[in-house]
Amino acid sequence: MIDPRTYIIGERLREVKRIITVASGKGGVGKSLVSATLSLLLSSRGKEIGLLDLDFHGPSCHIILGATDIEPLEEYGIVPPRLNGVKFMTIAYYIGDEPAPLRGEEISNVFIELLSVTRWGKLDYLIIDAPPGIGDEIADIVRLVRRCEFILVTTPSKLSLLTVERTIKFLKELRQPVIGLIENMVLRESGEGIKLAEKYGIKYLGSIPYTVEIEDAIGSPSRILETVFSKKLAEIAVASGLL
Amino acid sequence: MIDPRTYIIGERLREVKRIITVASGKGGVGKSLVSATLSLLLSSRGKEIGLLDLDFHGPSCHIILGATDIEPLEEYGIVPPRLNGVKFMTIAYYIGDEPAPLRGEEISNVFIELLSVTRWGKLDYLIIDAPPGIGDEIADIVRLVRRCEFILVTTPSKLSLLTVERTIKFLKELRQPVIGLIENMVLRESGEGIKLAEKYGIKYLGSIPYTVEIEDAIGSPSRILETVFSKKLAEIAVASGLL
Amino acid sequence: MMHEWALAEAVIRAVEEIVREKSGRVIEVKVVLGELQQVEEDIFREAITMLSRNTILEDAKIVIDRGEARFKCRNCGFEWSFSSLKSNLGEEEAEAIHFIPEIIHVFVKCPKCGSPDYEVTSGRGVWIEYIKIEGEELD
Amino acid sequence: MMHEWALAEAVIRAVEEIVREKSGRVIEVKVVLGELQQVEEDIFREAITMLSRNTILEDAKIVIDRGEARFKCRNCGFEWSFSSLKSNLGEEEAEAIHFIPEIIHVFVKCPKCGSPDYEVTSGRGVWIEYIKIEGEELD
Ligand SMILES: Nc1ncnc2c1ncn2[C@@H]1O[C@H](COP(=O)(O)OP(=O)(O)O)[C@@H](O)[C@H]1O
Ligand SMILES: Nc1ncnc2c1ncn2[C@@H]1O[C@H](COP(=O)(O)OP(=O)(O)O)[C@@H](O)[C@H]1O
Ligand SMILES: [Mg+2]
Ligand SMILES: [Mg+2]
Ligand SMILES: [Mg+2]
Ligand SMILES: [Mg+2]
Ligand code: NI
Ligand code: NI
Ligand SMILES: [Zn+2]
Ligand SMILES: [Zn+2]
Repeated sequence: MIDPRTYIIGERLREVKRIITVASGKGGVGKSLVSATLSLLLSSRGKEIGLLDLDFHGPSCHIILGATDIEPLEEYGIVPPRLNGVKFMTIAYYIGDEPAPLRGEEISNVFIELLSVTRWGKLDYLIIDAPPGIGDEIADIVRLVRRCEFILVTTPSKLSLLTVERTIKFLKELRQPVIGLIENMVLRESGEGIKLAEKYGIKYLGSIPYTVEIEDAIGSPSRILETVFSKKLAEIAVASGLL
Repeated sequence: MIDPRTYIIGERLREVKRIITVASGKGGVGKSLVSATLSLLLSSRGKEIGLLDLDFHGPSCHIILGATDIEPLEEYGIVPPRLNGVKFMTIAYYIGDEPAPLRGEEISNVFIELLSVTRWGKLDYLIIDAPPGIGDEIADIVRLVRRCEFILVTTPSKLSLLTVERTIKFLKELRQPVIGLIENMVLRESGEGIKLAEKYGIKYLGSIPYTVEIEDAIGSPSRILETVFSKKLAEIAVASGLL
Repeated sequence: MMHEWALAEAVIRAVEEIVREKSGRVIEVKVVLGELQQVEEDIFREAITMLSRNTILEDAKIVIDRGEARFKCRNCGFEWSFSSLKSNLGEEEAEAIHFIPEIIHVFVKCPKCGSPDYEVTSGRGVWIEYIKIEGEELD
Repeated sequence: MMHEWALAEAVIRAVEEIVREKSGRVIEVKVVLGELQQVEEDIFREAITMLSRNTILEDAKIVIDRGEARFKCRNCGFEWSFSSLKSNLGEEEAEAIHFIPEIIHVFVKCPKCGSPDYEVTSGRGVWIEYIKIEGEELD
C-alpha cells in the first residue's frame, strides 16, 4: 500500500518562496497572535502571504482574523480564501465550533491531506502557526514540508523558557534553521530571553510588551494592526529580514 | 499479543479516593500552576496528595515545586518521592532538561507505563496535570483512569474561552464529570467565564487575578503558598468541596 | 467535487517518482478509493486519464477499486462500517469528510457507547495498492 | 531493579482477568520480554513464581522469551537493532529506558541521519504472547 499524498506536497509548495513556522513547544505564549499578525503585516506591505493554522485542537487564527463567512473554493484542489489579502487555511472551515478529538496519527493525516490538496499558488511567505508540543507537532512539519524555517516564541517566565529550550534542542537535532526568538508578553525586561538565545547561538529578534488592548482588537485585523503588539512585531519582521 | 499493563492500573489506583485532572485544551492558561499549587494547598491542610505531571513535552510541575535532588524509589514498582508532603511523579526525573520528542502513540505508552508501575499507596486525591490538547491528551486519561473528575482552567481571553468550550463539549461527549471552571489571569472581571460555565451547566469555581509576584515564587513552595494566587485557589478548593 | 483532480495528480506523481529508477514500462496501477472520503470515481478516472497524457502512465491500465470504511471504538471495542451510518450524514458534514476524512470524529460517535474516541481501521482515503511494471510488481 | 515485580504483577492480573470467564485450567503462558526494557529475567521469573501462588497460574508453565528491539527512522528510513547500540548507553540512561522504554528517543538518534524521529518497531516492553488453557489458546 502506497500513500500517494506525500509525493505531491513538494509540487503544491513549489511557488512558495519561504515557509516559516511559528513554534514554541509551550502553549499560550502568543504563537497564534504572532502568526496572524505577522501575516497581516507582511501582506499590508505588499508581500503575498499564506497562513496555515495547524492547531487542530485549538484553532485560533480564524478568531484573531475575524474570519466568518469565508470558505475555501474547490478548484482542482482546495483554494484558500483571502482575508485582508492573506490566503488563509484552517480546519475551522470544516469543524466550526465543535471539538476535533484527533489522535496523533490522525493529526498527521489531516496535515498531509491539507498539504496535498491546498493550492497556495505564488507566495512570498507561507506562515505556519504550530500547535504546542514538540512531538508530532514539529516532527511532522519538518518531515513533510522539508524546507521550513522557524521563529520561536517564548514569554519571560521560567516555565516557558525551559520548554522553549527543549524545543531549541529538538530543532538542533533535526538540523532545522531557526530565524530567531521572540520574547512576548514582557512586563519588565529581565534579559532571560536574550540569555537563552545566546546560549544556543540563535538570533534574539526582540521583545513584545504585554499589551492589554490586544484582547479588544481580536477579531478585527485593522485594529490589530494599530496595537503596540503589531508595531513591535513590524520591527521584528525587519530585524528578521522578512521585510 | 496481549499488553498486560492496562490490567493492573485499577489495582495501582485502588487506594486513591478521588482522581482530579486539571485540563483546559488551551496551553498557557495556568493548568500546571493550578495543579501544583492545589496539591501543596491540600497537602498543607492534612490531605494525602499525589501529583502526576502528564505534560511530557513541557513538564512544569517540577520547576514550580523546585524539585531538585529527588528521585523515585524502586520498590516492587516505582514509589514517588515526597515534596512538601506531596507524592510527586514526573517524566522530568528521567529526561532532565532534554526534549522528549514523543509521538501520539508513544505518549500513550509512557502514560500506561507510569500508571502501571507507580505505587501511589493511600491518597485522598491524585491530581493530574494535563497537557494542552483535546485528543490523546484527554482521551487517554479518560480511557485508562476510568474514574476521573475534571477541573477546567481558562483565561478571560476569547482565544482561551473558545478552546475550553471545545473541551467542555468533548468531555460531555465522553460523559465525564466536571467539578467546575476556574478563570485564571483575570485583569478585569468580564463575566465571560461565568457565561461559559452557565451555558454548559458547569459550576463556575471562581476567578484568580493576574498575579505578577507569582513568577518570583516559582521554585519555592512556601512562597507560592503566600501569593494571592494561592489564597484565591484555597477559596476555590473550598467552593469545589475539596477542602 | 473537483478536488478529485488534486488526488489524481498525487497518484500520478507518486507513480512517476516510484518508478523513476526502474527501466520497465508501467503496465497497470491499482488505486483504492476509501469509502470514507467519498471520492467520485467518474471524475477521478477522468482526471487520471487527462493527467496521464505524456507521462509514463499514458498507456497503463488503471484499476480502481472501492475500499470499505470500518471503525473500531477505543472505549468499548465495538466495530462498525461506514455504510451502516452514511444516511445520517448531512451534506455539509459529508463535504467536510470528503476533504478531510478524520473530520468524521466530529460528526459521528460510536453507535454503541457514544464515544468519539474510535479508530478508522480501513477505508480512509486514496491508496495505491500496487504498480505493475514490466517484470516487477511494487506495493 | 525491583520494578520487575510490578510488571510480573501486571502479567498475572491480566491472565486472571482474561481467563475469568473460561472454565479450563491455565496450562501455559508465554511472556515476551522486549529487549529495550532490559527486564531482568531472573527477578521477573522469581516474581511470577511468588505472585502466582494461590492464583489460577499456580500450576501453569511460564515460558519466557526475549523479543529483539528494532527501530526504523521516520526521516531517512534506516532500520537498526538495539543490540547494535547497547554498549553506548550510560547507566543512568539504561535505567531511565528500563522504566520508560520511550525515553530511548532522548538518548539515541538515528545512526544514519541523526534524527530523533524514529519508530520502535518491536521489542518495546513486556507482552503476553499466548495463554493456553485446557482446550483453547488465547492471544
Ligand atoms: N503581547 C501580548 N500582550 C497581551 N496578551 C497577549 C500578548 N500576546 C498574546 N496574548 C494573549 O495571550 C493568549 C495566548 O495567545 P495565543 O496566540 O493564543 O498563544 P498560543 O498560540 O501560543 O497558544 C491569548 O489570549 C492572546 O490574546
Ligand atoms: N494568575 C496568574 N498570574 C500571573 N501569571 C500566571 C498566573 N497563572 C499562571 N501564570 C503564568 O502563566 C504561565 C502559564 O502557566 P502554566 O501553569 O505553565 O500554564 P499551562 O500549564 O496551562 O501551560 C506561566 O508562566 C505561569 O507562571
Ligand atoms: Mg495557538
Ligand atoms: Mg502545563
Ligand atoms: Mg460548506
Ligand atoms: Mg537516577
Ligand atoms: Ni472533491
Ligand atoms: Ni527494574
Ligand atoms: Zn464505543
Ligand atoms: Zn534516519
